[in-house]
Amino acid sequence: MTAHSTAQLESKPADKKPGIPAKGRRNSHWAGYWHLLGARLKELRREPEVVFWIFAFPILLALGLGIAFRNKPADVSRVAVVAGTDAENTAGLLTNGFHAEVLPRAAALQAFRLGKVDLVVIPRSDGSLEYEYDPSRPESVLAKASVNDAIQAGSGRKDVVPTSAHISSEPGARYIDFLIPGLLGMNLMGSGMWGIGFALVEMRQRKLLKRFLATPMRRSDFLMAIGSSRLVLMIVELVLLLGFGALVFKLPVRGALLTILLVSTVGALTFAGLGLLSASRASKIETANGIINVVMLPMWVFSGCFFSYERFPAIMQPFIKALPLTALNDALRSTILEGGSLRAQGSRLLIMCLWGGVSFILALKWFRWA
Amino acid sequence: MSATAPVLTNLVSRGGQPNLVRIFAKEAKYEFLKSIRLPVFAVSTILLPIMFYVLFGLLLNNKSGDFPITTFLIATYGTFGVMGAALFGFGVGMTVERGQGWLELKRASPMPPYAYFAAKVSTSMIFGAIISLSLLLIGIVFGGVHLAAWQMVKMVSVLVFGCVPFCALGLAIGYFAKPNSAPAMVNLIYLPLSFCSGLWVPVQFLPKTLQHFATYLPPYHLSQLALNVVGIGQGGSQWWHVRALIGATLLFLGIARIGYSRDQGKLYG
Amino acid sequence: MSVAVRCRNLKKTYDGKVEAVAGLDLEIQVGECFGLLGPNGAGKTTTIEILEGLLLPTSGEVEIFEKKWSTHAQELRELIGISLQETRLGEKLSVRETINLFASFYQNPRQPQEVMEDMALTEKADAWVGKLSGGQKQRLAVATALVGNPKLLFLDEPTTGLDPQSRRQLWDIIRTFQQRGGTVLLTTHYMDEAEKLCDRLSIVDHGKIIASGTPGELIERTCGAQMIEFATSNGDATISREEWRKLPGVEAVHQDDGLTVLNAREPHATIPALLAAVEERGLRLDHLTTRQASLEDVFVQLTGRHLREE
Amino acid sequence: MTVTIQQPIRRPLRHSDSIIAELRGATKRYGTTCALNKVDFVVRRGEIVSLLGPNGAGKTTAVRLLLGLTPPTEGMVNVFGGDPRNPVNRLQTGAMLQVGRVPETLKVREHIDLFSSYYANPMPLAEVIEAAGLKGLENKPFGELSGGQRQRALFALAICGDPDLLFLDEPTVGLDVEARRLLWDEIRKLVARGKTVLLTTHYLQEADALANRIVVINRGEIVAQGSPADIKAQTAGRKIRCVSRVPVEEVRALEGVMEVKQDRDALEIHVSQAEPVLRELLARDMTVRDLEVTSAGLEEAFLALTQNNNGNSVESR
Repeated sequence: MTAHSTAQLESKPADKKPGIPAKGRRNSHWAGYWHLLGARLKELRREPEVVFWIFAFPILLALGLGIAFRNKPADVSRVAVVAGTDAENTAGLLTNGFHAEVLPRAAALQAFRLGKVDLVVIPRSDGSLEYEYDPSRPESVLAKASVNDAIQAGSGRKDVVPTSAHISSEPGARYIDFLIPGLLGMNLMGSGMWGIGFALVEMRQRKLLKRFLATPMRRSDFLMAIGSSRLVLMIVELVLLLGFGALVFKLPVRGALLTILLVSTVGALTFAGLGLLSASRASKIETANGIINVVMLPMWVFSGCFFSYERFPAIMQPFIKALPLTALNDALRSTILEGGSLRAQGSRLLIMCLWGGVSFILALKWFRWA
Repeated sequence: MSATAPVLTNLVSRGGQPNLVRIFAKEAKYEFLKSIRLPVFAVSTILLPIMFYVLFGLLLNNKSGDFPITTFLIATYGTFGVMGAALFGFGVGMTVERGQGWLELKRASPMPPYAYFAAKVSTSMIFGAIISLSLLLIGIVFGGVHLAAWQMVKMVSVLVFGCVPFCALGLAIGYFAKPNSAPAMVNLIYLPLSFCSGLWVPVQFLPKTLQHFATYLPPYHLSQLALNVVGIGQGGSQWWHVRALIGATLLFLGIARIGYSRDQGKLYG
Repeated sequence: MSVAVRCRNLKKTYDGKVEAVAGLDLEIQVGECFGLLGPNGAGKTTTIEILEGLLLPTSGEVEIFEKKWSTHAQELRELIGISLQETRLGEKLSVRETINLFASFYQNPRQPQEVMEDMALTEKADAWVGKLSGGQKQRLAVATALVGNPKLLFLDEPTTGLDPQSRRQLWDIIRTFQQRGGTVLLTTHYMDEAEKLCDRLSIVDHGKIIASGTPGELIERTCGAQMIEFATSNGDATISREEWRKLPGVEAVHQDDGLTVLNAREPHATIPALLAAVEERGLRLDHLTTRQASLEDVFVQLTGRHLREE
Repeated sequence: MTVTIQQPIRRPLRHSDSIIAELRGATKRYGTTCALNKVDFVVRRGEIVSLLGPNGAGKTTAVRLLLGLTPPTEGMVNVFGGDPRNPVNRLQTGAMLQVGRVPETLKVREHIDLFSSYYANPMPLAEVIEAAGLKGLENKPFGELSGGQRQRALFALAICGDPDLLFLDEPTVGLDVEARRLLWDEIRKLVARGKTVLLTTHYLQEADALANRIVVINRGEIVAQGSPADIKAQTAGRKIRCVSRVPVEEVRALEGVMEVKQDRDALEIHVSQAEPVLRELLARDMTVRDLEVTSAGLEEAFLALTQNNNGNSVESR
């Protein structure tokens, strides 16, 4: 690694200046920073858990979910037809692309309530049909429309405008395409919070921070080294996940690489700030663990890593959109999948910078070394 | 033991045996006190599921359709809570005690080893009971949940005894993780497992493939057992769920066993 | 000789209640090895951390090499090396990397290689810190203190938990540092160690210095020259401490594990009187030893034998 | 002046022949490293046995075997006539081990209550508290104890079951002088009541002050055992300490001198026989002062017995 070689360069005897004992060496202004960064990266590399959870786990998750969702057949709508006069007839029209069964009324409604069927078709005695559907469930709405089409067509409706349809499974619109930027965002959050929050509290618990404080080490060097180690790790995470997605799942990377890198950097630094804040006072790793969980869990659920947050009720949307992980995920999806420009991410970047900046300032204010 | 050894059995004279029941009771009592006094543990295992329930079940429930969401969520967040208590109690608690030599001191005492594990399991059960009863209470008072007495008893018992497979999973983690990485490791197993098993978002609302995937996960089976009590499960047979949970328990115990032997071979200072 | 450490009327109060340091004066000369002794909770660590610039005193003045922490912090940090109680260095770094890291903080550090040789750590240069034994870890902690080429070394209980070999190695290291002109401030619970290493020492209790001087002076002043230890049996008739105290030349009496211990300045006068007293009461003397008083005797005498709760 | 009528008194052994714990030909290997090699070792009723050795010599392994924490690779372990790996055979043993971290939220009294429940006839709580010097700390959580207090609390857990055999692994690490002496008193009191103690320590003064018998282990083998006096006698020679003008090199060249160290202004001379060297020294320098002649202490004996263990001792001059 680059920092490593620099660190070695530093340890060579530097040019001798008058007045400096021949034995000693003279450290340059940045020696402390480079050594701290080198040490941090070496420690990370030598921790097998870190390597697994930061690098291997998201890839395994992407692989698992990616394979699970690949080439899925077109959704088959599940329909219950309430037993009655025309029931068999109606069900007979729903053979192609539907899974229809004839059930007694009570059983059909129960199955619908439990989500086992998407739509209940109730044939009335006058020959008309009644659809029982749930507008808040997309598959239910879809089922109603397509069942209606199938029945109308089966009963002899002529379409005014001839149409044909074909199933799109183009890269860019599949679940895996949605998933990978989400995993990346989640990973950036997780490794930022754990990698910084947890590491700092551990160092405090070991009294290592106190030991450092007693040396002429500049505190800014220390914090910068911690921050830069995050960025180095971020680049590795980014390259690994995107590279993996592109190679294995043909994930289309439509945005400019520099834009994506910039968005990730802002994201990584935001969560570095939050991690620093979480770690600013805790003296035991158990406490840090609790704080980090409380911060991360809501975002895990709400910020749309695995499924779109649009599914949450409307009153929650402003709250969800204000979360830094939501902003990061949206910005990543927009730049990676749609090739969105950096300017288009303005408000999202602003949200992240606000979170990161405020927490960084508070962290510096509250941070306890000893 | 070799017969030539100067065996001094007569030295074992004073008193009889300690009272096993008392050991178990005390061990369990202090295990519980130990956990409940750790604010982080108590908050993240008890309050988190309750918070989720209040948020999703009560405040954000848009009452669409007549899906009995408040009842449904008691079962799933109950499972979520029980699982958390077991995973953290074993996975994190035991790793920390093991890594720092405390478990060694306990093993050097005459404590019957099973007392330690029994105490941890019963603590998980108590936490499970607290969580499921609180959820029920909140559900009944604020969420309009109507359940027959026998249903409540049955649901709470399912959840309380359902902690066993997760204790086994925690045990397995406990033997493999290092004290400092245990919390991260538990979280990274706990959260995806909860999500994929449909504990946060009802499993029927998940993508189809994920629904299929869920049937391989123990939390799914426990939540289904609890849901079946009130007749809103996905309809798999009780036995299938019970068998799956027993299978998972045995699998995790097997992994823990490997970890245990691996641990024994290690050199201590 | 110039002064390396000077503090006057140092006070530190925690949470406005607990007075850890209650008006402490110290003056350590350049080139000295100075010992700060005292029971647990006496305020030693707080004092040291104030001197190291890690804690702010509630009141009082601290000068290190005649400079103040408030104005010359960065400069002073270049001049001191410290080893804290129970610092656990990063376990996944090697010995060499750890020493290099600490060297990088100083403007004119010593060569890490040379420090490792001095600390007998060369063999372990590439071993991870987590794999070191207790003694090696402790030597590494001192190495990180020495690599900055300090003039003043603070060592807080550096030999706790070490085996005798490692303890001696550390003593030798401290002496070598002193021979090169360095100043050392040391705390320890092992009185033999303090007696061997320290030129001067202070005993601290309840945040105050209760005695200072060279080990020899302290022994002489507090305990007299000799300790006479004896035990008697067959004693329906026991002899009280007060009566022993009246024997010629006896300065103090205390009892320890069935033994009576007399501090005597003139044992040749005390012993015959002791034997006579024993005979007179019809007691039997089971055991009698005389020995030189040690620093441990001083310590026990001065700090009493009660446990204090922090 | 040194007058010695008798060796310091030590409690007489009561059942001198009753072995309550033993290792027989015990070997323990961890992978390729051999931590203990065919060790024979007994503990008799009423003894205080001190196990000494440098770090990594095998002390901890011996204790772990005797506590049943690990089985021997070869050989036999016997404690109170049984295998200590069965918890029932540990009903009469108590142990104080090095513990990095303790469950912090339980109070001292609760920990003692719990450990007491493992035993058939535990000591009353008040007695345990008294003996361990924990008065006033009963209701403090473990996490709030200082290092020394924690050490005392661990001692309380070891003795609370009123066990006959006590394992103490470096019991006084981090204790100050007073607390250390108090603990020594407690250990002596326990032995006076017929208890047996197996002690490991790095602090040789402690072994000297407490033990009836010392067993020195080095590199997995027992290199010496006997009373402290026996062990000291194993290293012949005496130590002369004085301030003299005679140069170190010259002293080193004297006959019978084994080693000379400059200890600040004084010389520390290790000799086989003190008198001839003294005579010679006085002949060369009339101003010799602060003269002190002592026989080698336990520390010297120990260092001699376990020499070259670290292989990289530091020269002092």
